[in-house]
Formats: sequence, C-alpha cells, structure tokens
Amino acid sequence: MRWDIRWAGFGGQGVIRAGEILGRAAVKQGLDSAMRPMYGPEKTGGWSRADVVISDEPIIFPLIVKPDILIAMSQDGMNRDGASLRKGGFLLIDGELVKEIKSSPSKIYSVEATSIADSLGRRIVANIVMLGAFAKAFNIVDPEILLQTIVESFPRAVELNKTAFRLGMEKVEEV
Amino acid sequence: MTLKIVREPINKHIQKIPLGWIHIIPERCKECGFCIELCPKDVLIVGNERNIKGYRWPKIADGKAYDCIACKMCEWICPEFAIFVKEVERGEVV
Amino acid sequence: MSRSQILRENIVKESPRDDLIRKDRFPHIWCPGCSLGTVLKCYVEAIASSNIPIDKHVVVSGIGCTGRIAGYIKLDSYHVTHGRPIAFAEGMRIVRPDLEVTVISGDGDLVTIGGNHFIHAIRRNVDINVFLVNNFIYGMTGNQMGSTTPIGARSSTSPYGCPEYPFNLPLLVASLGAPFVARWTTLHVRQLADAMKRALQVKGFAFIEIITSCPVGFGSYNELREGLDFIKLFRDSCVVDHNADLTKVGITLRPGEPIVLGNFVDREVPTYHDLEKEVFKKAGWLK
Amino acid sequence: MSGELKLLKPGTHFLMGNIACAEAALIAGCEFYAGYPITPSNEIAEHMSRRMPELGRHFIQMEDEIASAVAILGASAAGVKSMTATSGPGFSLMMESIGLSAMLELPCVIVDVQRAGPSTGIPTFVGQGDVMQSRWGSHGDYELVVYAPSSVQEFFDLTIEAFNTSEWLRIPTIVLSDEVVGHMYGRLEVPPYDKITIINRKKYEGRKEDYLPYNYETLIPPFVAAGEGYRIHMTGLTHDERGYPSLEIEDSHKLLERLVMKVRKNAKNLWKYESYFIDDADIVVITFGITARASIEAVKRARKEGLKIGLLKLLTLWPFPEDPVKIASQYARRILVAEINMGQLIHPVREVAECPVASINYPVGYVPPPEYILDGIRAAV
Repeated sequence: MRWDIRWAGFGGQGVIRAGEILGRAAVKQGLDSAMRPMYGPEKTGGWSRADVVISDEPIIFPLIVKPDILIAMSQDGMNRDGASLRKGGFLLIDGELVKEIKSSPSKIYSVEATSIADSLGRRIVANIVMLGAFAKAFNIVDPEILLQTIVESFPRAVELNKTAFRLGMEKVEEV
Repeated sequence: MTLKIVREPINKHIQKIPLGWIHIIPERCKECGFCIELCPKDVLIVGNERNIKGYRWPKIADGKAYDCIACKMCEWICPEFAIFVKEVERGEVV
Repeated sequence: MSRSQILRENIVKESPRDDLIRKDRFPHIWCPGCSLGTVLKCYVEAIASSNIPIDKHVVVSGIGCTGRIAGYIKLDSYHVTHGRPIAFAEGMRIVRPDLEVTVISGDGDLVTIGGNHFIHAIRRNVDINVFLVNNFIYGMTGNQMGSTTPIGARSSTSPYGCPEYPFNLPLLVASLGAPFVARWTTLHVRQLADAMKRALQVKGFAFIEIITSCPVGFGSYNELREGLDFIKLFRDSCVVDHNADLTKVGITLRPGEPIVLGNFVDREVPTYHDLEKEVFKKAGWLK
Repeated sequence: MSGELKLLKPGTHFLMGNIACAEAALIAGCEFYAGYPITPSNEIAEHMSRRMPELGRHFIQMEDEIASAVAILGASAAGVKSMTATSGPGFSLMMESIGLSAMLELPCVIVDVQRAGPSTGIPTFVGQGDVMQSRWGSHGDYELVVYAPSSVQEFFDLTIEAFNTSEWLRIPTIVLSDEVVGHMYGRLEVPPYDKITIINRKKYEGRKEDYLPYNYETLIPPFVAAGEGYRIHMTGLTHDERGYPSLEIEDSHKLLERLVMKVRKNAKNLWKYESYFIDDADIVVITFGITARASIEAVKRARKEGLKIGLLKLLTLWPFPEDPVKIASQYARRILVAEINMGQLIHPVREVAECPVASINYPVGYVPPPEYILDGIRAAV
C-alpha cells in the first residue's frame, strides 16, 4: 500500500520538518519513504510544501502527482494545493486557518493546530500538533514511533513536543 | 651644520680586499649586458666569441682580472645563471 | 704569486646553484634583457638561506612569462591555469601545514584575471607567499595592456596610450590587512632576496611586488628597448622608503615621479590557520 | 587530535540526498572541501562545513566556483582526497579546472546538482541539461567518468564510487545529480564499513632518482605528493614523461593517448546500469537520474497493459555504456530516451543504437509524471 501525503502551508510553519519527521518515522517502522520539500524563493512567509510518500514496498516514483492525503496548514496552502487532492482523498486542516475547502475529499479532519500551539506558548510546534492529529486520523505510521522520532529530533524540547503531539491526537475531529 | 668625519678603520692594515674568480657558462648567456654594466670595477667587457645562439658572452677586460672584488653583483643580476664568482685567496689562482 | 700572471675567466658548464634549478631546461625561454631569471636567482638564494628544508618548499605559478618560473625551479612546482595559482596554493597550504608554498607569477595572472583570488587570499590571510612580478604588460601573449600598465603607456592594445588607472598594489595589499608587503626591482637583488627570505618567515600572506625589466615587451612600446634601459630607469628613478605613504606609491613611470621601494609592512596578523584552529576547537576536534 | 572518526553509522537512515552525498564523501576519505554557495547544492557545503571540522578535516568557502575547483586540485596535489559541489552556473565556471585536473592527473570529485537552465534558469527546480557539458565542457581531449544517481541511496553509493574511480584512474570524476535527488529525503542503508570499498591513489614506491611523474610505461602513473622530496614538476602545458613542457609530436601523442585510454580501456569496468524487463522488450526506454524513477513506474504500468516495454537505467553516463545500449537495440524495435532536457543523452544512444531512437523530452524545471512517459511509450507502440 502506498500513501501519497502532501503537506501544504507557508514558510515558518515547519511543514518540511514535519514531512521529514513523518518520513523518518515510516522508515524507522520498516516502511519505505521519500520526502520532497519545495518552497518559494521567499526566506519566510512564502509557500511551502512537503510531499511524503510512504509505502510498504520499495518506492519507485518518489514524487506525488495526486495526493491521497492533503494536510493544509493555511488557506494559502489550500488555495495552492487543494485541487491536487485525489478525488475521494482525505483532508486534514488547521480548522481555524483554513476556511474554504478547495478539494473534494471523502473525509475531512480538522484540528486547530496553530491555536493549540499558541496556547502552549510556542507557535512553532503547530506542526507537531498536526503530526499528532495525523497519527490519530490515519492509521499509517505507529503513533509511538512517530512520537519517538519527534523526541529524537528535538532533544531540547521533549516535554513541549510530547504535549503538542498528545493535544493533536486528542483534539483532532472529523468534520 | 654637519661636521663630516672620515674615519679610517683601525684594522685597515690587516684588511684584505677580496679577490673574485669569474666563472662563465657561455651557452646560457644572452648578452643582456647586465653583468658588464653593473660591475663596479668595470672588470667585464663584451667578449668576441659567440655561443650557438649567436650571443657574445662576457670576458674579463685586459689587465682587469685582479680587479674583481667578489661583490658578486654580476652573479646576482645575471638572469641566466650564466656567470658566478668564487672568492679565492690571491695565492690560489693560476 | 706575482701580478704578471693572468687570472682568466673560467669557462664552465654548471653553476653552484644548479641543484636548485632545472638545469636541463636551461637556457630558459625568457628574452635577453628580461630579468625573470634574476627573480629566480633571488628566490633560489632566499630559499637556500631559509631555515626551511628545501624539499618542503613548493612553487605554484600561473600562465604568462613569469608563470614559467615553476618549470625552471627544482622544487615541487606546479604550473596551473591562468589566474589560478593562488587558489591552488591555498588548497595545498590548508591541507599541508608543513609546506612552504610560494606563488610566483605575473601581474596579469595574479591581479588581472586572478584578481578575485588575490584579494580574497589576502583577506583570509592564508599562509602563502606571493611574489608578483610586474612587467606592466602581458608579455607572452603579445604585449597587451593590463591592470598594471601605467596611464599613457603604449602596448599592442593601447596604441594611443593606456587610458586606465593601474593598480597601486602595495596599497591594495596593505589595505586588505596583509602582514608583509614589499616592493623591489630586479636591480635591487640583495634587498629583494632579503625581502623574500623575510616573506618565507612571515606567518600569513606575504606579498612582494617585483618590478622587472621587459625590453622586448613593454620596453619596445615605451622607449626602453634594452634591458639596460630598465636598469638605468631603476637606478635613476627608484627611491627606497620603508615608511612611505602607500597612497602615494602608485607607479606612473613619468619623469620626476619616482618608483618607491621598500619593505612597507611587516606586522603580525592572525592567519587563516590560526582562525581555523578555533573552528576545530569549537567542532570538538581540538581540545 | 582526538576521538574516533565520527562517520555516519552503518544502518538505516532517512536523509536528504545532498546530505547523503556529503556523508558518503566523509566515508570515502574526503579531507578537503572547497565550495561556493549555489542552489540547489548548498546543503552539501553546509553539511560539510559542520562535519569536516568535527573530523579534523578542512572546509573552505572560496570566492567563486573557479577558485573552489582549483583549490581542490591544490589539495589533491598535496596528496589528499578533495571535492566540491555546485550546480549549472558554477559547473560552467569549473570547466577550466576539469581540464587541469585531467591534464595534471590530479584526482578530484565534482558534484553537480543540476537545476533548470540555461543561464540562471530556475535555481530551485530540476533539470538534466548538463549531460553534454559534463562530458565535453572543458577544451581539448580528455576522458572522465560521470555518474548519475536517481535516489538518495545511489547518490551516497555513487559519491563513494566517484572518489574511488578518481583515485584509481587519477582523473576528475563527476557526480551528476539533480535538484530532486539532491533535495529529496529517502531511505539510506549504510553498509558496515568493512563492506565499503575505499580506493586510494597508488603511490610511487621505486627509487627516487628513477621517478617519472608521467611515466610512459604506465597507463596510470603512480603518484607522489608535494613535499615528499621528489621535486616534481606538473604543468597544464603539454608535457613529456618528466612533466616538462614539450612541443614534440611524440610527447603530445603519448600524453593524450594515455589521458583517454586510461578511461577507454577500463570502460567496461566503469559502466554501471540497471535493466528492467529488457529480455523480451519491443521498446526500450533509456534514462537516468530522477527521470528513471518516473520511467520505471511508467514501464511497470505499460507491462500491466500488456505492452512489451523494457528499461535501461544508466548510472554511468560517461564513458557511455555502449555495449548494453547496443545489445538492447539489437533486440528492440525502438529506443526511447527519456530526459529532462531538449535531447542530450539521445545523441550517444543514436550513435550506437541499431534501431530507431526517439526522445521523450520534458521541459526543464519539472519531473515528468509516469503518465507522461507512458503516453510517450504508447505513442511509440
């Protein structure tokens, strides 16, 4: 089974870092993964995208044409990449930032990742909240392994990230 | 006002003027004239023999052989490594 | 021994310094009256009297008349592409602190096409010696003007006189923080060799501009047709001033405007290698 | 000096291609890195700037790509393995030094993370437009070896291979990667170190007086470094076996013959390629780099449709793997060359193929989706 997962957002939201962690966790779990980061020429605030492929077979084509899952962390990301979602695919959004859906998903999951991160005092952990939501919503990567990968990636903010991840898992809901 | 004092070395009686023995590698010479022009004692003149490229290498002017004071300016200035001077004792050379 | 006996010049095949030159390649390709061989001689004397083992000396040169110097010196010698010897020397010196790397090359090579490498090597203060031989012209390619050609001087590409300002190299190099900056001509052989010897000792970028004769190239366009014309020029128009104001040492070759010589700068400046050690410490490699 | 070498540990990793390349260079024994910032190769330099000093090795950011490519030759002449990494515009500036490396026979590795061109092109987007430049970019006759990775794993493996080949043949080698392979994160298996072959240049061992830097008796002359007392001369001028400039026809002939023959004679050992479904293929797709990943997917789908399509993925671009291409062309009706450019690798393919050859080109900047390749295949059927 191959999953094409596209994360879309703007620079500074940690989209690419989230994609990297997701891919690393998948590899840790014994799956194959490829992650392709893309971003606009702006240093911050431009568009940002991470295309993560996860498969239980060796990945031949590592890029994504029509994602199965779109994770939109901003309206801009939705505007840019919403239409690329495969018909009947799944959508995971930051429910506060994304107001208008531009794809035709079979299911939409929502979590207010940015607000939750703000409530923890660090907006930069919005991507970790989103990873928690992802782990809960989709049964692709083992949440334990994903959390472990997050902890290894940020050894100086273990508790913060654990909390962010847990809140993401708790607060995600289907809409 | 400066008062000029010319002093004689107190050991002048034991000081020797060095004597140089000029060695030449004719095939390297390109007849630039540096050695001849810059010799403070005018020891060297343009020779009359030519090397395979047609350059006339320097020779010691008549009667000047014992005027070389081994300052080695010719050796230093020569771009061709074609001339050098060995300092010798006056009794050494024939 | 009486004075009546005639001491004659001794005709020989080899010189005492032949151990440091590639004698099988002599006579060299340089023109009669060109003083590049004198630069070589001074360098040979400088390394022979340095305390560094001969086999640890390396010469790198680029393209042009002076660039050929690497081919005549019997050391590890590298003759690389046009303008690039400094970058080559930097790479070599950075990985091998035991080597004493000297770049000997021309003005066109080092500061015209290679100008960028030149200024950056000085800025970094890599521990190399750069002996730049300035003949005011591109000799080997056919006497075109360059970035050291004085205003008004003629060349094959400035038939009406060079319309550009030349570099004032001692000022340029000193302004970039080099620890050693000197200028001598090929007439000032002993001072030049002494400066070279000092440059070999200096830690960091040591620079000597060597003004040389070029009768067949620069001279033929500018009424200096013989090597001796240059010797006379150097004798008559050079002044030695170690403390010269470097903003005023640009070379014009106009009558009454001297060529200022001297060992202008000799100071201690932390080198690239000193600073790189700090990197190694921060990275945990050095304690 | 302290500590064991902190190299990337054997096992499974998930790394960016450019970082896998840098770690491979460290394992291969790269002691000197000189580079100049250019997208999309920057992660290599950034990673090396952090990792090289940790290992007591040297990283320097030079003033331009010209200086970088020359500085690594200076380090190589001093006896150490060295590399630089760049992309199209910088690669163009390095051409002069590739010729110098070939002429002085100083090993070095140049990584070109290709981007869309010509000129500044699209710096952050992919291209495969440097195929011909990597082979013919410097003036004069010389041969070198160019590897093209299509995955993070291959970028790692081929970087080590590039060092080995460079050291073995005393030539410049090029790793012709691309923006996608460079920026992509992927699974990387690092084998145990004792399973990784590391080749070091052969050093001269005879009598000092007998040493000839470019001995005509040998195809690949043994090396001596600066400062070892041999007082060698190396020049970019055409030279004789002593390394002295020469205008003689024999010297010119012998030198050039050696410079090309050391690669040509070993070509069969240098060819690396993978074939897919080739045995009964009517049509063979020949491709490399990231395009190969789309093409293999396309060929798999074509097979599902019952089309007899095979594929040859070239890992060595130069010397061009003539025999496998020729053999494929003897059985196939048609060859399709898929690449992200307006037609470059198609030329050597055409030169050796015995069947008609056509292109599947894709505009630079983007990776062709498998569907696009499949359309090209269907059109050719």
